[in-house]
Amino acid sequence: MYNNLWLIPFFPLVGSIINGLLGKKIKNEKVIGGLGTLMMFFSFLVACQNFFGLRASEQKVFQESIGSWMSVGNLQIDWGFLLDPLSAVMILVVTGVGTLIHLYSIGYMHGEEGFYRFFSYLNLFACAMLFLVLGNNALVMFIGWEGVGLCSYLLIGYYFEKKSAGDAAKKAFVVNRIGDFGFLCGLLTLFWALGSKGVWTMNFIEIGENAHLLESGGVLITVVTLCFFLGACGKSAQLPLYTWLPDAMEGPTPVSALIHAATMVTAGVYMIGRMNVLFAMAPTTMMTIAFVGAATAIFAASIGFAQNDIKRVLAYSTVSQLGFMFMAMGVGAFTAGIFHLMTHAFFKACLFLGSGSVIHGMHHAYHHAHLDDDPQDMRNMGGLRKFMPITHWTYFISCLAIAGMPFFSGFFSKDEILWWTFASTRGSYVVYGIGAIAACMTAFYMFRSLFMTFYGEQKTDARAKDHIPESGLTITIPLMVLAGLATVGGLIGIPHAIDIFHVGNLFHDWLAPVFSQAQQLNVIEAHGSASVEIALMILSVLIGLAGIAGAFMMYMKNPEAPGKFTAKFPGLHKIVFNKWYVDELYDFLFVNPCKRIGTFLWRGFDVKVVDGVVNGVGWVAKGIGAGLKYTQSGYLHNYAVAMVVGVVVIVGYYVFG
Amino acid sequence: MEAILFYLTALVAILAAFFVTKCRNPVNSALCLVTNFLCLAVLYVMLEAPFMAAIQIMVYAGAIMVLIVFVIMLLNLGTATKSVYTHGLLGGGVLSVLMLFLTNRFVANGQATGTGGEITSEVIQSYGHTELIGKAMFTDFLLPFEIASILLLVAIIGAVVLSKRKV
Amino acid sequence: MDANLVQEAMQNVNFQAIMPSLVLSVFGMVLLLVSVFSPRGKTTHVAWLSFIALIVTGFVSLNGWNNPQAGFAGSVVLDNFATFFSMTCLIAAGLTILMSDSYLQREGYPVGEYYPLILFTTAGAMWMASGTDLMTIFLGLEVLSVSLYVLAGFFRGQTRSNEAGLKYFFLGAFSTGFLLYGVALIYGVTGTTKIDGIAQFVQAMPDSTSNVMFIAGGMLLLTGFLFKVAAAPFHMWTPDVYQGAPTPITAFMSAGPKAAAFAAFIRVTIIGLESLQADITAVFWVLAVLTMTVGNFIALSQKDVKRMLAYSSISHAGYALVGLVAWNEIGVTGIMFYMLVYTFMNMGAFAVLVLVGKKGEENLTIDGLAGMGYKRPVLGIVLCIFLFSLMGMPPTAGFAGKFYIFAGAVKAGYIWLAVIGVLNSAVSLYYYLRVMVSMYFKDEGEDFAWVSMNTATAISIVIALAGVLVMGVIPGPFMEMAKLAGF
Amino acid sequence: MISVHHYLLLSAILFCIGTFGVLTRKNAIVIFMCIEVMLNSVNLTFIALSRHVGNMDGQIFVFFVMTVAAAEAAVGLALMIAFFRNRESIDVDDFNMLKW
Amino acid sequence: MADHLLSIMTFFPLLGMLFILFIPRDNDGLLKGFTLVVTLITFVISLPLAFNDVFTTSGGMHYKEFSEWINIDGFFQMNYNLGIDGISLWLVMLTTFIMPIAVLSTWKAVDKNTKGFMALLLLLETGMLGAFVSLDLFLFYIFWELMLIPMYFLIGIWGGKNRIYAAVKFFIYTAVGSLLMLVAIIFVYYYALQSGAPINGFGIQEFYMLDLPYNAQYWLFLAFGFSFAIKVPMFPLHTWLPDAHTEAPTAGSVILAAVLLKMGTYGYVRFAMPLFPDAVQTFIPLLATLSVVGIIYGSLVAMMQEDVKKLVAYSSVAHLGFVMLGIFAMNLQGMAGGIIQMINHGVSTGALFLIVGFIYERRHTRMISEFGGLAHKMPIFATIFLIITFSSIGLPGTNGFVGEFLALVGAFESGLRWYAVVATTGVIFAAVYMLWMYQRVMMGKITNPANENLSDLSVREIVVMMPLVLFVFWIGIAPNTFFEKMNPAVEQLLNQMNNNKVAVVEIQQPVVANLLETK
Repeated sequence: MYNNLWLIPFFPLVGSIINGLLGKKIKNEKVIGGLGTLMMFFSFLVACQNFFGLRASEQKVFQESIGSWMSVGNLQIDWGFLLDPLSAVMILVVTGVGTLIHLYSIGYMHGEEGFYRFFSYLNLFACAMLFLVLGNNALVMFIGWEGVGLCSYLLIGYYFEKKSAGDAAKKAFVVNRIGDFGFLCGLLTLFWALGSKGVWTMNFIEIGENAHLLESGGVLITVVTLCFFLGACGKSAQLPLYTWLPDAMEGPTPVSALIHAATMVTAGVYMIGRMNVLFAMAPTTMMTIAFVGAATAIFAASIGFAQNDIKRVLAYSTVSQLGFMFMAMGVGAFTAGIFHLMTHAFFKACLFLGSGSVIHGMHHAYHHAHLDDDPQDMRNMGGLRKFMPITHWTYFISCLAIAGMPFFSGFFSKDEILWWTFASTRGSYVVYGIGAIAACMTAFYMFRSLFMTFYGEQKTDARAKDHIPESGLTITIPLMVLAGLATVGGLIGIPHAIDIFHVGNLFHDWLAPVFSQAQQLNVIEAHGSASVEIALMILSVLIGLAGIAGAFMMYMKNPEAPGKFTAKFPGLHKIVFNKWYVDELYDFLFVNPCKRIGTFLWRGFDVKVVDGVVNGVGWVAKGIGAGLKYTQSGYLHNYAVAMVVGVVVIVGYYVFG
Repeated sequence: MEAILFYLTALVAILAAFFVTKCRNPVNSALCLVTNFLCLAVLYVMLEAPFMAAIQIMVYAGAIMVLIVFVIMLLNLGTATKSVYTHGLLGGGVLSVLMLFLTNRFVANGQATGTGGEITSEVIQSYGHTELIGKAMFTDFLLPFEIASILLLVAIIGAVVLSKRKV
Repeated sequence: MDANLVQEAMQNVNFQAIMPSLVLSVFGMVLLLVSVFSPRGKTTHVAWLSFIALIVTGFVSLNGWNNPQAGFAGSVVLDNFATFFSMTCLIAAGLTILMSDSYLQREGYPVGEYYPLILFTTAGAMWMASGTDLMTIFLGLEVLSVSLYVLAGFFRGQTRSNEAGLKYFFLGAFSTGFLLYGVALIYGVTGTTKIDGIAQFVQAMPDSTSNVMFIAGGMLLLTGFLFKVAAAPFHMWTPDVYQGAPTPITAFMSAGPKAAAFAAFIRVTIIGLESLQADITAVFWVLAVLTMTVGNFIALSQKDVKRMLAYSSISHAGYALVGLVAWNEIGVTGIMFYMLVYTFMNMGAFAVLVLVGKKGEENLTIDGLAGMGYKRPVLGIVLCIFLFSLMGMPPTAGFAGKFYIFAGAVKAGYIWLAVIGVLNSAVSLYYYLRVMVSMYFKDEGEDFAWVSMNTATAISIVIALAGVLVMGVIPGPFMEMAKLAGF
Repeated sequence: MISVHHYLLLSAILFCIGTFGVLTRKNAIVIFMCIEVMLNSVNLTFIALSRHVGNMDGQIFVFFVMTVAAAEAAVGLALMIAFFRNRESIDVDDFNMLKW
Repeated sequence: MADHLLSIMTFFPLLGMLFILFIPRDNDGLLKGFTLVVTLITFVISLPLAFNDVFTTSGGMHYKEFSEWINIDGFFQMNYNLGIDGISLWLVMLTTFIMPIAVLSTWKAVDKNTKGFMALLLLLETGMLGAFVSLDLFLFYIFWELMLIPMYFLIGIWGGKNRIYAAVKFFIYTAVGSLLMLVAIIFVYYYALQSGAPINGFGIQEFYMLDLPYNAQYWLFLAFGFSFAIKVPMFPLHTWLPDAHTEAPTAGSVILAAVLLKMGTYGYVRFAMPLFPDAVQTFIPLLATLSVVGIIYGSLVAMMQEDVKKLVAYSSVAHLGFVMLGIFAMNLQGMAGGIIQMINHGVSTGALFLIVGFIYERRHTRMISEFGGLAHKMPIFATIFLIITFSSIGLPGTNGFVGEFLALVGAFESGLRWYAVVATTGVIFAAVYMLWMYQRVMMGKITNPANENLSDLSVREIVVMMPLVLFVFWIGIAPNTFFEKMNPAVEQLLNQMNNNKVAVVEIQQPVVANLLETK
């Protein structure tokens, strides 16, 4: 029944290969884009089929292997896929959102020189992401893990002639690699640790079944999980490895939507969910995750305050939201984390696509007016809702969702997270507090972006002003679908406290087979009364409203306020505007020293010391030779003297010795 | 008597040898060398080797020295214009003294143990030294003798080849 | 004198035992006459005749293989050992003669006596190899040396040649003094100059090994041989003489006489002075190291190819000494094999140099070979092969030779000596490579005054090349031969 | 009584004097003469030992040493003449073209 | 035929070389074509090896050939002793596979003295193949040294500006090590001979069974290890490599990277480690440290290079660090990983050198600063370059990952955990320097007008690259093809090493005197 799992990544792969190899010849954008989208759609269909199959089935874990990958002694790695509730959700999100974004891209990328290349990469990305999600062992996951990194690299660097794009692509990959370093270390340690207990495996299910062999809360498991968490940090842009994500906005907007909002960046969360058994066993790690998540959430949000590039605001928002997810994972709210992952995929993809639509329009206008301004700068926008109503509305809905306004999807997921941070056995009020503030800040800067873009007076250059069109159908359809999902998507996870209609928390129930065991074994649960939960919900809605109100006050009512504010705290603004100088700090701490060390090792050590020794030996030998040759003075006497000395020494040694 | 003769001859031999190394004029050196050869001839006689003494005088003092003196004259080598010694005088001297210690040491401390041959004074006297030499040379040492002839031939060719003026 | 004396004398005579050298000497004398009666400046026929003489001698010599002959009251023996070295010397002489004719013509010394001298030298070398009496060895050595003095100074109009001859002569005569002194002392201690007589005496009187006169005599005797094989510190004549002497003679000196000297050396040390093994190996250990090191290091800084090869030949003497230090069967046969190999490779290299040299030989510098590999590709490759062989790179004969020698040393437990030896050959790589660098890697320099290729030299090169390659790829039979010839 | 050691000692002294000459003199012919002194001292050793030992081998050796000396004299002097013709000198310090 | 397959394969190129000597020197096309045909035929000859299932079932030596070569009674015996097992199999295949590619790469690059070039290439191939299939130490040594000579000339004659220095350095560096090994080889032989162990010439299989005392092993391993470490090259003996690589012509670099460097690692696997199993234990910490240092060091230095080729050369130092780390893990995963990584390095780095060669042919410079934006003009090239770059970085799904991962798995399983952790940082650095280089060369705008008119890869060049790209993915996705034939041999080797250990040896400082007392 589930033996068609492999088809899910296979379709995009085929699309990628066909487009990659033949795209240049095909040239026809409709064919190329259509093929890419269709492949995603097929894959979505298969995913759906599997999802519903799983739903209907009693058994919740299915594995499928299509062959052995590596078989060396006790290391046996299969090309294996795993279907369980968690991966089922993920494949739906990936293929569903993926399909929409493919569709969107047809319109958005219209006329690009590397159109075929883009679709090839995008399909390849989907393929890799599906590998990541579906892999039944850590290594297949890792193939996807690195594969999405590769595609992210390719797509960020899509406009490769732009230096900033190249830099960003490289940065993304390298920072991801730092995470991968952690992932590998964790994986290898785990493999060895389990192996030394007699179980040589990298299969997730087997890991889960045998995790009890390791000492719960022990050093080993803590190290392993911390290593994995480092991997997650890299991929999901958590502190301190988040810096690549904002830069990644150099890629085309659909890429930002798909990869850097909806799917790839959530891989870390997914991975923690996948290995929840291990993480549950390591409280220290969990706490670390929660705090890192919280810190990231508030930190990124603070930067989001001061950004003027619409995509960058969204990028920092993504970082911040990912922080929420990690917070959730850290306090043991695995379901909530995954839930937020999913809702986030909806509204953030929608936001990004909306911003893409705006940029597309602005670009069009500037192009029309032969201007060279930055189409992404919000300071040049304003009042766009007149020109792009659909975009505006979808954007608006998504903003509500992200701000956690009641009954939008974000509301359910975020509140569940906050509730868990507050009430979980692994939770902490500090984390809750930070989370709450971050939620407020989120509402503020999201609405700031909304107001700056769509409301107020239009600040666009006069020549371009009136040439901003609403985008075409391929763009607006995905927007609308996603906005719809952002609106209603949360309803599958209605918290118990407000479950008036007793539909139950569908999402929670669905994922229960994956997480409940770990949670029960390690006593991770949120305990508290429904009234407290409801109180907290109201509080968080109020917090969100406060954020919105703040944004309204500063950017609608009182447009001079931000200017005044910055004038009052120039230092603070500068720091925030420059993203806390983290990039510079990293340059100072890591990049430059590495370069310096590299240069030193090369020019100093390699050339001077090692080669110096080598050449020195040669030089000394030659020098000795050049010196010794003067013993060969050409004078007969010296030769005779040498002989006599030889005789005297040799004979003397025996005669006197 | 024998001792006095020995010491006297030895002294002269040593002095002559020393003056060979000392004389400014090569001709003088040559004459000293001849003196040295003659002293050795005396010693050969004392050692009951009259035939060797004879050829010492004939071959060495006669033939070789004449050749040397002839060449000195031919090349018209007068007294050396500068120093007769090279810059290595001191080193050479020291080395020679060391050599002297060395040689004295092994000559004095060593034993010439290979005694017991059949040629005693009586045999020499009864048989004759020349005869003995002749016998040895044409029985046991026939091959070296023949080789010596080749050696002389080679030397002659060499001398001719090297001193011809034109090809 | 009475008849029985004559009879006694004739009993000792065994012409079989000296047949090869006898044949060679007779040929030498005949050729002397031929050259005397030849028109002035015509020497080609003498050259070919002497080559034929060598071939005939070679066959005669081979006749003695596995057919040991002694004679002349134990002053000579024609055993395999002697035959092996004789063959080596004959090969060296043959190659020399082949490369000489055109060379002499070019240099303007077409003198017929040159060839008989080489034959006599070879005969001298054979006596050294087959002599079992120090007297025979000494006279053989002198025949060899005196001829070589002449040959080294053969270009009497060239100061360089004169100087080479004179230096060789003086130092040779000087070392002869030490050698003789050593012989005299040994004679005093043992009462004989026969090699096996010495050994027997010491066996009968083991005290002799602590008799300073005997030790001193032995050491002095060895210094004479060390001089001939150019071991440090008795090596200093080598570079000057090699550089100044006519190139074919240099080639010859580096191979034939050295082999002969080693032959006598081995016979004297291994048989005659066996009782002094401990002392001798200790000395030779040091000398071997010193010799290789001095040779290799000074060679690094040489510009003149001939001089560089002279230093390299010193270092090769050092390697050969390693075999003597080992003082075992492998070491000794190693030396024998190495000498044979060295004859081919070194003479081959010199043969190429003979071809590429300019008249007057003023500067056959390494830089002067620039671009030679392109102008004369075949010669270039051939020279490279010889150089690789000298380096000891497989699959050339040089490698097999070195392997043999170091195997002897390792087997005898002289591991550090072997290590020093191989490190030395690593040093040597540099200067051999420099020649190749010049030949191939540099742009063509000044023009060569090319001697047109001539058959004789070509033959010599081909023979040497064949030797180097055949003995490199299938060294077995040759090693086997050397082993049969060893003690 | 004069023993063989006296002779040996004498010849050793002569040998060293000869060596001294070789090591220090400039004139090639004188050096050659010094070598002859050395050879002669060896001859004396031989003959003394020959008497001491009691066989003729040593004396025969001396005979050949003389032969060799003669041969060397011929060749050596010829070489010197050849050199002199080119350089007008037989100072060994002038043998200095070949070095290093 | 099958009985002498290895001989035929090994000496076929030599035969070709002899034929080449009779081809007129100015007929470039014929020379190149002929060489290509010869190398292709050699490849075809070697193919039956790869398809023979005997390797999957048995880890021993197959296709054995034996005949006495030199036998001096009582002195020594050398045999012509060939054989191949799962370890050498793939290295042999790599060699025969890479040679036609190398030849093809010379099509335009070599225009002077083609005859010599081709002859040397073929000579080199014989040397390499011989070294991989020799089962006699002496024979191995001969082939080992034989490789030096053609490489020396390839670098020296057809190399870049600084070629003389590079060639001489290469030659002397490697020769120094191998000469010490020679002494060690002789010692092992005589030790075996004197101990009365049953030996068969210098046959390694018999030597494996020797019970060498620890003292001797210590020194012998030093000698062997030093020689191989130079060839690998391990830090800090690596400095010949950048020079040699940079100066060598493309084909030379390719072969150097793909095959010659493997001689060192192969030497460890085949000789140094199984022959001296106890000494290895002592040296593992040192060697593992050096490997790890090599990884980091090579990466850091590679990062700052201004010359593409030098960068690739330094990256080799890093890659081979992984190989060494894997090997020294001394377990199946590590060894197999190390060996597959050898192949990977051959494929990827070989390909990188080809790539460098392509741009060098077009622009006659290799300075990174001269390039930029090439992806515009050369999209196919950019794609292939990218694939190879990621293979070199070790992206999962490509070959590089499989090797590195297994090596690390092995290291983690053995006692080298901490080394492995440090080594893993190498994956970060690899990304840094490779991507930075790729960015500077291929991405951005074309700033240098000289790059405006570059042409994309020609059909020949694509043909050259395709097999390599194929193997990048083949090894990456289905490495079992290789493992199934390699593992039995590795297992056997490991068993042998374990069995042959002298129980538990107290690690003691070896005394020189003791060694010499074997006399």
